[in-house]
Amino acid sequence: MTPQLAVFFVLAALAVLGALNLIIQRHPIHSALSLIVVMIALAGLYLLMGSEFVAAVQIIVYGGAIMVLFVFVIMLLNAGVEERTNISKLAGIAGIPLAVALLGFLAAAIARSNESAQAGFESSTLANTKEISTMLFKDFVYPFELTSFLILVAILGAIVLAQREKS
Amino acid sequence: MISFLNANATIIIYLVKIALLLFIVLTVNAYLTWFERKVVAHMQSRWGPHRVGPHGLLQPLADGAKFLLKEDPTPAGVDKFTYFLAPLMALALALTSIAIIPFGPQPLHLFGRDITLGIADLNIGILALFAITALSVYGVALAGWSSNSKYPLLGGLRSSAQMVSYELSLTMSVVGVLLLAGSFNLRDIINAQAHHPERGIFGWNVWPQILGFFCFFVAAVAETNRVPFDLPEAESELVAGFHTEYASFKFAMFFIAEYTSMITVSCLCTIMFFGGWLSPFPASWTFTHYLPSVILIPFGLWVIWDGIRYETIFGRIILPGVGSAITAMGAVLIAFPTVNEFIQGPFWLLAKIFVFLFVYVWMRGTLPRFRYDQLMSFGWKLLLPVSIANVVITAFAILMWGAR
Amino acid sequence: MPILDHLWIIPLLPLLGSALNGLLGGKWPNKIVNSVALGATGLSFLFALEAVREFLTLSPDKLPFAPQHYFDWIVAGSFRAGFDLQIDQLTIVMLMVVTGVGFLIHIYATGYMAHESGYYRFFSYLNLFMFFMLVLVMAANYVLLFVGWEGVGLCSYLLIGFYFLKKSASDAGKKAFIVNRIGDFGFMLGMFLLFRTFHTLDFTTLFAAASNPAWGHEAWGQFGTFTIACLLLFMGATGKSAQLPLYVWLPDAMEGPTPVSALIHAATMVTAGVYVVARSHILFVHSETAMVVVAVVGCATAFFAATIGLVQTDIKRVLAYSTVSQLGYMFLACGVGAFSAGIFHLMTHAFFKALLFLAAGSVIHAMGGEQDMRKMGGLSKKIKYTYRTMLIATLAIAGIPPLAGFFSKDAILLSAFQIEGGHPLYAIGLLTALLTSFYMFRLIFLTFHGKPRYDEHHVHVHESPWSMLGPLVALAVLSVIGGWIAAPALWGGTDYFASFLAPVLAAPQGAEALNEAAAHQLEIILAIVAVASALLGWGVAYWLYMRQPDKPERIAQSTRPVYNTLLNKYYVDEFYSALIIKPLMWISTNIFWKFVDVAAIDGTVNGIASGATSVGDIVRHTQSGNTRSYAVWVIIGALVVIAVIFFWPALRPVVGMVR
Amino acid sequence: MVPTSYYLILSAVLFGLGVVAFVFKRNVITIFMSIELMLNAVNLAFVAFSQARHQSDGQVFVLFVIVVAAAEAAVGLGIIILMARNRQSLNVERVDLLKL
Repeated sequence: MTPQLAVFFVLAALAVLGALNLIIQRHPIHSALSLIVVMIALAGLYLLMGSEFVAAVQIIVYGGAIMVLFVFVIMLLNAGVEERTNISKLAGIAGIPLAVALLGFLAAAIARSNESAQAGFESSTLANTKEISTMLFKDFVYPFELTSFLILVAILGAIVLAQREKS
Repeated sequence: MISFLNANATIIIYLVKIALLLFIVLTVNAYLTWFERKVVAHMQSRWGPHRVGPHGLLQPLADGAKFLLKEDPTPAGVDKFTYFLAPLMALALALTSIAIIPFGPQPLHLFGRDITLGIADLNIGILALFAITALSVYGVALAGWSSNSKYPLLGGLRSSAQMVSYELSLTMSVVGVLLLAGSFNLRDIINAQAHHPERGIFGWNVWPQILGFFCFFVAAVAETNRVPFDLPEAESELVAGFHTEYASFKFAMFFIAEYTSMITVSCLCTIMFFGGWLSPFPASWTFTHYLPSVILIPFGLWVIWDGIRYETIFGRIILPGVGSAITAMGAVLIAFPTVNEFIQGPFWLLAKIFVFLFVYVWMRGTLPRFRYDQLMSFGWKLLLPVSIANVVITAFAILMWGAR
Repeated sequence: MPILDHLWIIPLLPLLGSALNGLLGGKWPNKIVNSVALGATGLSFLFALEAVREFLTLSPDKLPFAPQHYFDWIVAGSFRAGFDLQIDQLTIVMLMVVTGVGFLIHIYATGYMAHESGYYRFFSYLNLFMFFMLVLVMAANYVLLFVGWEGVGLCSYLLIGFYFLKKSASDAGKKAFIVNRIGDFGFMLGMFLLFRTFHTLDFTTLFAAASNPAWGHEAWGQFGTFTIACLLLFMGATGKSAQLPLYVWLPDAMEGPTPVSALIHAATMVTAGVYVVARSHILFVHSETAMVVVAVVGCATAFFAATIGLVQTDIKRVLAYSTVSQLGYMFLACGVGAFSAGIFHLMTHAFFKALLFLAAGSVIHAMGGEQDMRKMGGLSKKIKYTYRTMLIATLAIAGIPPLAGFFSKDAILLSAFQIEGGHPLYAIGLLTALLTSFYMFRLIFLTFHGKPRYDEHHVHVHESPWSMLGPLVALAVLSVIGGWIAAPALWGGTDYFASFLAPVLAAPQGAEALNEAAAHQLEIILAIVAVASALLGWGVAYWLYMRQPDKPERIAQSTRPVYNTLLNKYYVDEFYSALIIKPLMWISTNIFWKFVDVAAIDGTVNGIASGATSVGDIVRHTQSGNTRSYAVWVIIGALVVIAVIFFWPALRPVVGMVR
Repeated sequence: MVPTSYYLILSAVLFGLGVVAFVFKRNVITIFMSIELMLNAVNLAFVAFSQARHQSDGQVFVLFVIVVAAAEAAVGLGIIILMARNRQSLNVERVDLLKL
């Protein structure tokens, strides 16, 4: 039980509990909070793995921007507790079992994966950020440009969608 | 006992450092309020607090006692969990962010161990700091939402919107500095400004990054919800904004959080743009090393003199004591050159931080508040473009003639 | 610039004229259309003359003149078909006939068509025809020749159906087109066979290879490759040149305007078959069977058509049948190996038959559109020029010396007589000559002599304008003197025409059979006999239709069945329709339309469509519009994918089987 | 020393929970959050692999995923606002016009 393993288990438990809480809670805000917990836990895991840049970005963008946006929208729409309608028979009956089956499939597929996955790894923090940045701006520059364009379009779309039509 | 200490010294040292830092920060917070009130008062040609203790020096203690002892009602229909979570989050995050600031160049040599000034020395320091500030939105937003009242809700909405929008330019404005330093680590950033020791003040980032500094400072002020960006708590329109429904100690938490983040921002400004602990004078001017004592001793003497002719007996007793203590400190610095050398860094750092805190207060005293739409359009239409332009220009300059 | 290096100009000019008239002519007044059409044709005629002059003054070492290669049209593997034009003596004759006669007929048409609507259309077609005809005669390989071949077919279709509002006209056009397709099918098969044998379709190389003696009996024998090829080519020729059994389209083609009948169905296009046979004579002469077939078919057609011509009452149909029979003469000539005689007859026939048609057109024009000879009569006073020119033409075709027809027909009969076993052919040819002169003079008498059988009040007979008479006169002159270049042969001189064509065509084989003197006196005798038969026919016609005009009725009464048979053209059309058309119609209606198309194809398509609809009706209910249900569907999909990945090792063989 | 498979299994579990939430929840915003949860799970797998193989491109992809998630959140929340505005409900089962 090395300290890393202990930290991992703590964070993993945090993440799973957060995810469960997201499902259990009936008010969007609480779901959002639990999701934030999950994200912070994941950030911790990234740190544990030694990819600190991704961890930071995870918190800054996900925690600081996206989730804030969610909370903001929830506050804006003043969303109440969600009502438990059961209109969709299919989802009511088949939904959960199917999801569980999916989960089982994934877990099994990983569990029986080859040994290389079973082995642990040394977290390589050295020059990680620099490496990522060079790769991002050399090998992946076109995808990068594309994503920035995507962002632009998304901003425009959001503005167009959310503005009240002038009458 | 000793063996136990040796066994897990690092942990103990960390604990001690944390405790010490917490104590210092909280005290500074307290006296920052006093300082603010005094300064603003003098700006408005008032006396400010002067009843409690000489020059009202004990006022912060009184306030603290009041916060602790007041009744703490929980409004009806609030969302309990969130209602309690919000102030905690705010305070915790604010205090955490301090932990990343390094306070001095060389470690303190004590008990045969090197004790670095500053708690966490991450090599993504600035990023971590931003991560924490990013999270600090929740404190405000959740507080506004959970107190189940319309003014707080509006305040929360405003503040979350404002913080998210200014966070962008905050981050962007720093990128220039990061490009110059080539690292996220705060120490590296400071050292990067010491490339040319002879330039002294002219080696600091503030000159090449004047735009960045402007953007950073404005955005930082907005992040901390201070005047002129204190819309979330605009008394005239929103009673007290997001913490309207909070009383006594929960309110105190928000309060402390705000002042702590003020300190953090000042530290950041100092480190990013004003060379952190670097002396403004060329390194060769060794005589400037006596500047701390040159400042301290006269100040102490002035305090003694002022104390002797103070109205109240209490003052006549306290002030001379404090004054002589300060004078003694100056004398010690002259007496022990090693200590003097060691004190240089922290001295300059603290001095600059003090200046920034003063600027904060100054703005509070002078500037009017923005209107909300002005705030938004300013943030999105001026600040963000300028900071991005700054990034582009810096990158271009570095590419052209490796401006390091 | 020497035209010989730019032969393409000659066909190109009519094409330009056609394009101009066809695309823009609709807006133009007739004058401009005239000038364009005539200009194009006349210019190409002049260029052709120039080309001929240059060719004749060509230094002997340049002969034979090499085909001009302009660009590759089709290149596929070893197959190459270029746009190559050639010019040699045979081509020259055709060129002169086509451009010259064509030009005259163009002039005539400007007068004849003056009051018709679609004027520009008519001339556009006419010029297009000229273009294709010139390509046909100047082509240096079978493929390009076939292009011209099909093109003239198209133009004849368009022009026969020129009055496309008249049902009979459009039907005639379709008939001509379809019947020609049959022949062209044979022609194409012939080309394929030739290519398969010689791996080329260029005339020079092909003929060079063909005349190589190495080819054994299996190639030239009764069912040898070349025999088959020749017969197939000849099949095409029968189609185009209206020989038995494919002649049926030509009489109906008279529905077209008269200038068309003159140009296409008398002078030029219908002779294309003869031209092809003469062009590929090297193949034919090597194959006995093919020659015999050609001779017999030609001879039979000549007689057959002549008999029909005896009783026809429509002036143009008489001429049509006479055209058929004259073409038969030409094939007879080719069949007996006297290609030069055939071409000679082709030329003279072009002159006088075109003249006949144009004169008939003038008559019709004068009668205001009346074509039935029984409603004419006594026109000779009213329209003198037409009468005289037509008389000249009649004398020419009847073979009265010294007019053109005499020499050519005489040459044919002579060579038919001279080949061994040729006497029956000769006999039939002679009889045909008699019949020819009979029905031609019958036509003359019925039309121009006797008392008028039309009521004078309605029909105002009037002479045609000079734009029509001019060509008549010119052609009349030609059909008088056209034959004289071959005249010296009669009194022992050389046949200039034959010797002119000699480089291209082998001299008649029969000539060597007997010695000179015998040949000469035999020729004299035969000529006398021929003239006698022609005069006899004339006499009979005179006796029947001038002396006692009621006689023909009675003869017809007495020999009713024969008469009817002739009048109904031996019921050939009915025979064809019963044998071929009706079954074809039945099959296409009941099997291809009702069963294959409606039942099978439409049924399948509609069935698929309705099936899709019904399936959609069932599946539609899965689309509830409820997002959660959709989410579940998505999950199911993901499950399937992951399951496939998960069980891949187990699935692999199954997939392998499927693949 | 944490085996890679642990991280992978954790990410699988998170993903599964995200799917469950996706099917189970009725509130549009929460459903949207569950999508984000799934994205996070995938990111975890990415980072784990990239660290295990000592190749950074996995983390680059994580950055891309985050960016796309941000864009998606912007647009999606705009849509949600519209929906709440027009139908006065955030319950997806009350919004069933997504059919013929």
